[in-house]
Amino acid sequence: MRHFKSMVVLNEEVSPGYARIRLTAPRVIMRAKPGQFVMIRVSEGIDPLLRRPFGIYDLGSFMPEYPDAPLQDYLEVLYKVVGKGTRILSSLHHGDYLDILAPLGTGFTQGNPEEEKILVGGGVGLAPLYFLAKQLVKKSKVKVFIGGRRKEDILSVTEFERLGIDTYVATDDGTLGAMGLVTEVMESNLANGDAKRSIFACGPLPMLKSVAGISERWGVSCQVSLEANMACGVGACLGCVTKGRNHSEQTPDYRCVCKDGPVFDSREIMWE
Amino acid sequence: MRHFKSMVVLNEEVSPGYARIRLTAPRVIMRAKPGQFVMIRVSEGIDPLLRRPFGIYDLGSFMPEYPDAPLQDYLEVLYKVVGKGTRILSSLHHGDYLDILAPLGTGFTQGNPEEEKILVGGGVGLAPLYFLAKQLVKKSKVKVFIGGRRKEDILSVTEFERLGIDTYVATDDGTLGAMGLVTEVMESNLANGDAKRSIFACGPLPMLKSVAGISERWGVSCQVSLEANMACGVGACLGCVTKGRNHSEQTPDYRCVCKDGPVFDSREIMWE
Amino acid sequence: MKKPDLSVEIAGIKMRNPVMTASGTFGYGEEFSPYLDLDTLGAIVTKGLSLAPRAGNPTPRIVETPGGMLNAIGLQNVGIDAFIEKKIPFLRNLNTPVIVNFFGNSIDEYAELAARLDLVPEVAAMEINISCPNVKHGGIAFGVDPKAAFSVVKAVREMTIKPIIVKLSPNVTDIVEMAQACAEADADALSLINTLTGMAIDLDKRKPVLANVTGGLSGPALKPLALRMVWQVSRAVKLPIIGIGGITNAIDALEFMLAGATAVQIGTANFINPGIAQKITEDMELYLVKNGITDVKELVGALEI
Amino acid sequence: MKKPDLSVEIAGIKMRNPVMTASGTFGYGEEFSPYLDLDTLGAIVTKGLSLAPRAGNPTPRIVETPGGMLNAIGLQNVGIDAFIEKKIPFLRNLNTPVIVNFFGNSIDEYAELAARLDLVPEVAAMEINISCPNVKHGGIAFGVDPKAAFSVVKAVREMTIKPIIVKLSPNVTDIVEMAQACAEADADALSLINTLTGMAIDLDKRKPVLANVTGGLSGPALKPLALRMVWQVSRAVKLPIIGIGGITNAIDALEFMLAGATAVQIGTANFINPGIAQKITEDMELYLVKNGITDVKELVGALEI
Ligand SMILES: Cc1cc2nc3c(=O)[nH]c(=O)nc-3n(C[C@H](O)[C@H](O)[C@H](O)COP(=O)(O)OP(=O)(O)OC[C@H]3O[C@@H](n4cnc5c(N)ncnc54)[C@H](O)[C@@H]3O)c2cc1C
Ligand SMILES: Cc1cc2nc3c(=O)[nH]c(=O)nc-3n(C[C@H](O)[C@H](O)[C@H](O)COP(=O)(O)OP(=O)(O)OC[C@H]3O[C@@H](n4cnc5c(N)ncnc54)[C@H](O)[C@@H]3O)c2cc1C
Ligand SMILES: Cc1cc2nc3c(=O)[nH]c(=O)nc-3n(C[C@H](O)[C@H](O)[C@H](O)COP(=O)(O)O)c2cc1C
Ligand SMILES: Cc1cc2nc3c(=O)[nH]c(=O)nc-3n(C[C@H](O)[C@H](O)[C@H](O)COP(=O)(O)O)c2cc1C
Ligand code: FES
Ligand code: FES
Repeated sequence: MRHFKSMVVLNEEVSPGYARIRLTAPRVIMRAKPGQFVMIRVSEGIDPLLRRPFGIYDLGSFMPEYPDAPLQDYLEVLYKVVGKGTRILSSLHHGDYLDILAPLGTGFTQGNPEEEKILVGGGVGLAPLYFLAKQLVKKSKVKVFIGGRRKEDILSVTEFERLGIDTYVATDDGTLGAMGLVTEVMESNLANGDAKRSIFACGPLPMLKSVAGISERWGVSCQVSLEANMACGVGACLGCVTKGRNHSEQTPDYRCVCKDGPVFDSREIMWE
Repeated sequence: MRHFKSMVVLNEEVSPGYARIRLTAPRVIMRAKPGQFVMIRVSEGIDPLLRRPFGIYDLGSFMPEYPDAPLQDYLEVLYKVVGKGTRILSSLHHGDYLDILAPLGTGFTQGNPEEEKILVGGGVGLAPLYFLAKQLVKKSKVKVFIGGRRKEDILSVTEFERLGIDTYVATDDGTLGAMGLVTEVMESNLANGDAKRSIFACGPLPMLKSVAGISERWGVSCQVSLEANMACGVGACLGCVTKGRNHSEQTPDYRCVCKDGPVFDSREIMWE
Repeated sequence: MKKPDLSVEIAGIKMRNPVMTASGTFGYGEEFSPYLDLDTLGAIVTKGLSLAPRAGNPTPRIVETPGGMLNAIGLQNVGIDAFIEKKIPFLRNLNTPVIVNFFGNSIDEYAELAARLDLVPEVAAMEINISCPNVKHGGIAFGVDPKAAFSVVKAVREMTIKPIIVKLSPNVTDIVEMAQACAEADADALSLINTLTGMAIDLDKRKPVLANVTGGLSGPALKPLALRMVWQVSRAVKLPIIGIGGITNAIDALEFMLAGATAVQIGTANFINPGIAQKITEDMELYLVKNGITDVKELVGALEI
Repeated sequence: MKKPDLSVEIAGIKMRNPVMTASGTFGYGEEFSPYLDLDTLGAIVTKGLSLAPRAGNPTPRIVETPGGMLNAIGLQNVGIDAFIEKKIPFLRNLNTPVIVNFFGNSIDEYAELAARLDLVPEVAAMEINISCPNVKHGGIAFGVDPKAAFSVVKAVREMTIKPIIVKLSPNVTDIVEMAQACAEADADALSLINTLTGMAIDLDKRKPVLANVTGGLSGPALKPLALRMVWQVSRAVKLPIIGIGGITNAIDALEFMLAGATAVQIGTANFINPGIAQKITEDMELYLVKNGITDVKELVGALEI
């Protein structure tokens, strides 16, 4: 958990309405785990007031353009422009500065390398899965299932393929890959195999819920990365909580998405 | 009074902490009078919330860089960076857009061309006087007295000299021109002549008050351009009022700086 | 698709759409005519009027605050005689209902103003300001005490058959109680909220920024408070409500309608964009078209809890 | 120049500077230790505590608003047993006074909490939350009724010799009356303000954004209201005051001190910059140096009207 000023190195559209931003980061960022996230303050003033959370999409280092410079580490965020904060983000250029907290939260547990790793992402939920995939492929067989509404919402296919990962795509309108829900594609794929597997999912809540159900049915362990409205990102405001499996009014079991998550074992969550 | 989107054409520092911004404007801006002002919205969001008022420093036209383009008119503002709004203004570049109301308020009355015109400005108060001087020199003898705290606060001397105007400078610390108050320099100059004259002043309130006193003593007509906290700029909020000469609780005589001014005959104002 | 119906009616005042301009932020209409077509608005509410002309407060009178502004204009106005003589002629030519906002220093003054305005045909309705927090005698006592509010409204009611809108102050523990008192006194509608009393300080000078020390907070900062109060009142009181507070766009306006407002007033936003009131009417229409809503009245109070 | 004296004392609590962190926005301190040195702060106020653990409200619990945010956490907390067992050990090692904010559903609960906290040596003082607007039984009735406030404070007073700070709600017509009631009940200090009740709506969904419908407004938007209330109370009541509401920098903090606060609490700003509380202490010192002020206490109530 570090608080630092970061310089924008590049910021480019990757698909209509989606962009990837590369941000300088202190050396220690290299210890960040897939699934951890960052909180970005997009304005120095009060509009917008709060930081915005984003998963880590990638980490790396580059050689600055001046002589004898040490390698500079960076992190990347893949984001979708949905409102004021992401609109401001999308207007930034090389050389602009941002204020960042990172890395926050828990990451994915990578588990036994023998297992086949099934990654399922919807839209911008792909972001942390790409970072995860880069690490997993070193030791495991990995498959990724990418879903979205239209073909514009399908991100990073090339990047996953470049990692040598089997990539399955589904869109609601059939403009890319199979027509239908990515969870259906994934489930039929699960049916055609019997390796020991585990699932890693990130995306909209209904998708995660469906993935949790599938993993339950097939008895496959499953981690999900949740989203929530966040104020602090550090476990202090209790704004981002989600109900744990055993939650009740009498014996409250709320977990902070920011601190106890954003990644949870799907069986730990109360799916409503 | 027009409400328009404007493009920044240039924005350059003219002295430490002072800059000049050139903004495209509709044709009708050419009818603006010296002393009129503009209200600029520096942010699309709510930070800062209100527009910021600035005098018109110059008007002109330029030839766009594409073929067969019609001349594009512009207005210029000379501004001092004092807070949030002017800081944002100073960060803008060629091609950025601003939302503008202009021209607002009354301008200077130029009066009889036979009179010698005495311009007195403090700091950024020079801005409307330069626009005024450009018009006055066509028909009248013009002198300008420029005051400021240090030499960095003395603006536009070259511009005035280029118009062929006698330019007198005074700084509080003597780093440029005479050491002392510009009003003193002006008064001793008044003493050395007996032409029919009229005074045009813009700057901080104490300076204007002093100029008003001098003009009273010498029986010279005097117009002052006032500042006030403004919200609307169009005479609706009554936030910017100043007391007229005959003001009393029983017979209120408040004038709107934005609509009845910002230029007033110095005898019309109650100087407190 | 057919154009959606934007018209609303409040206490017999027929408006072409729900977008009104708020008292004190739109002058007497005229000031804004270079920037929009006044005949596209739902209604215009004029600057708070008193019997005699009022000087208002010393300056500075306004200061910007985070997401808002404080004003301590002190209800400066031309007085009813000058209003009728100098402002009505312009307003007469409009095709938009004119609502006159006024205040008195006593119940008698309120009653007298109402009696005089009752005779002015150009006045479509009266909006009683019982809430301005700026001036010691500007009605603050009436605005925070249900009994006093009841008495004022009752007195005005006896003087006029025109619709009476009572404008409520947010500076109270229980806005519903205030609303109920006005309803009992036979008000025709309620408008809320007026400004919230606040203060700004100049650290270096060690002085309040406003000459009046305190002022009324308006603008977007206030919106959550205003929405809450509109929602509370709309559930408790049957009168039509006009929602006010920090509205800067059509989305804000429609949110107030969901919360229970039949119409809205635009205040501080007029300063930021003098053409905003008309733009809000246009964007509101676009929203309805896009969402297949044929009548804006469907949205009034349609919040699902 | 000698370093200026930043220390202040409130009801016997000696603080190295006037900058405290506000309840509910700073967890139990620990969460922020990666971002600042907790031993540079004036004091830490912990998350509102109740006798039994509390689940709090359903989600969404927070939403951003113009210049502020609404929260409806619903006073989720671990309860006093877990607090003493799990949180005190960390706090014990700090060199900074720990003030425990708490609330009850009844006067008896308040009294019982006070009695138990009285026995915890690590607790430097108690801050009684009589003002949280989120939960029906979270104290709202106490926070807006002077008689009820008097009773609660009195009951707590009988249970403890530790300093009692009463935290006031801004959702009232007359904050001075509330402050006076607390003073009469022998409170040692007052902190103000808590959040202002507001609401946000999701137009497309036609639903309130917060599951709880309403929430408490905090952040810069609130600052003018908070400053006004601090100023009003400081002129009317002799107790030391802790100013809270929208403070994001040292200038804001010093403005509250001019208005009459002996110390301040930083709330929402901790979310925007987790190191802000320490930075405010540093910038405050710089301001004093730059302006030749040797003791920050000179500024308390030094507003010139
Ligand atoms: C742990 C976590 C990781 C995330 N990772 C990514 C990522 O890698 N890439 C990405 O594009 N987005 C990610 N998000 C979502 C991202 O935070 C929101 O899209 C962003 O905050 C919207 O900000 P805005 O100002 O543009 O939109 P706003 O104007 O604030 O809101 C626009 C819309 O976005 C929704 N929204 C606002 N804030 C949040 C929030 N904190 N979480 C979820 N939705 C919100 C609003 O409900 C609204 O519908 C993540 C969220 C969380 C909690
Ligand atoms: C008719 C008129 C013409 C003006 N012409 C010019 C000009 O040509 N060039 C120029 O640099 N400035 C001019 N000003 C002043 C200019 O409007 C302010 O400097 C500017 O609004 C400050 O904005 P800010 O956000 O940077 O500062 P803020 O953060 O708002 O405030 C910083 C300081 O500026 C003062 N200030 C804020 N608003 C105003 C205001 N509306 N009027 C005066 N002072 C204010 C504040 O009191 C504070 O001390 C003019 C003002 C008026 C009323
Ligand atoms: C400068 C100014 C002057 C105002 N004058 C009046 C007034 O005379 N009478 C009145 O009832 N309300 C007055 N108000 C309050 C507004 O009509 C409105 O209720 C308030 O500003 C909240 O709305 P907003 O946030 O959209 O501005 C005034 C507000 C401002 C900002
Ligand atoms: C998320 C959140 C939780 C809060 N929880 C509490 C609480 O438990 N007890 C309390 O007295 N105040 C609580 N408050 C109120 C703050 O302590 C503070 O009074 C208020 O936020 C105003 O200050 P600010 O504008 O600096 O945030 C909470 C505020 C927020 C934003
Ligand atoms: S965002 Fe504050 S606790 Fe999670
Ligand atoms: S700024 Fe509104 S009346 Fe002049």
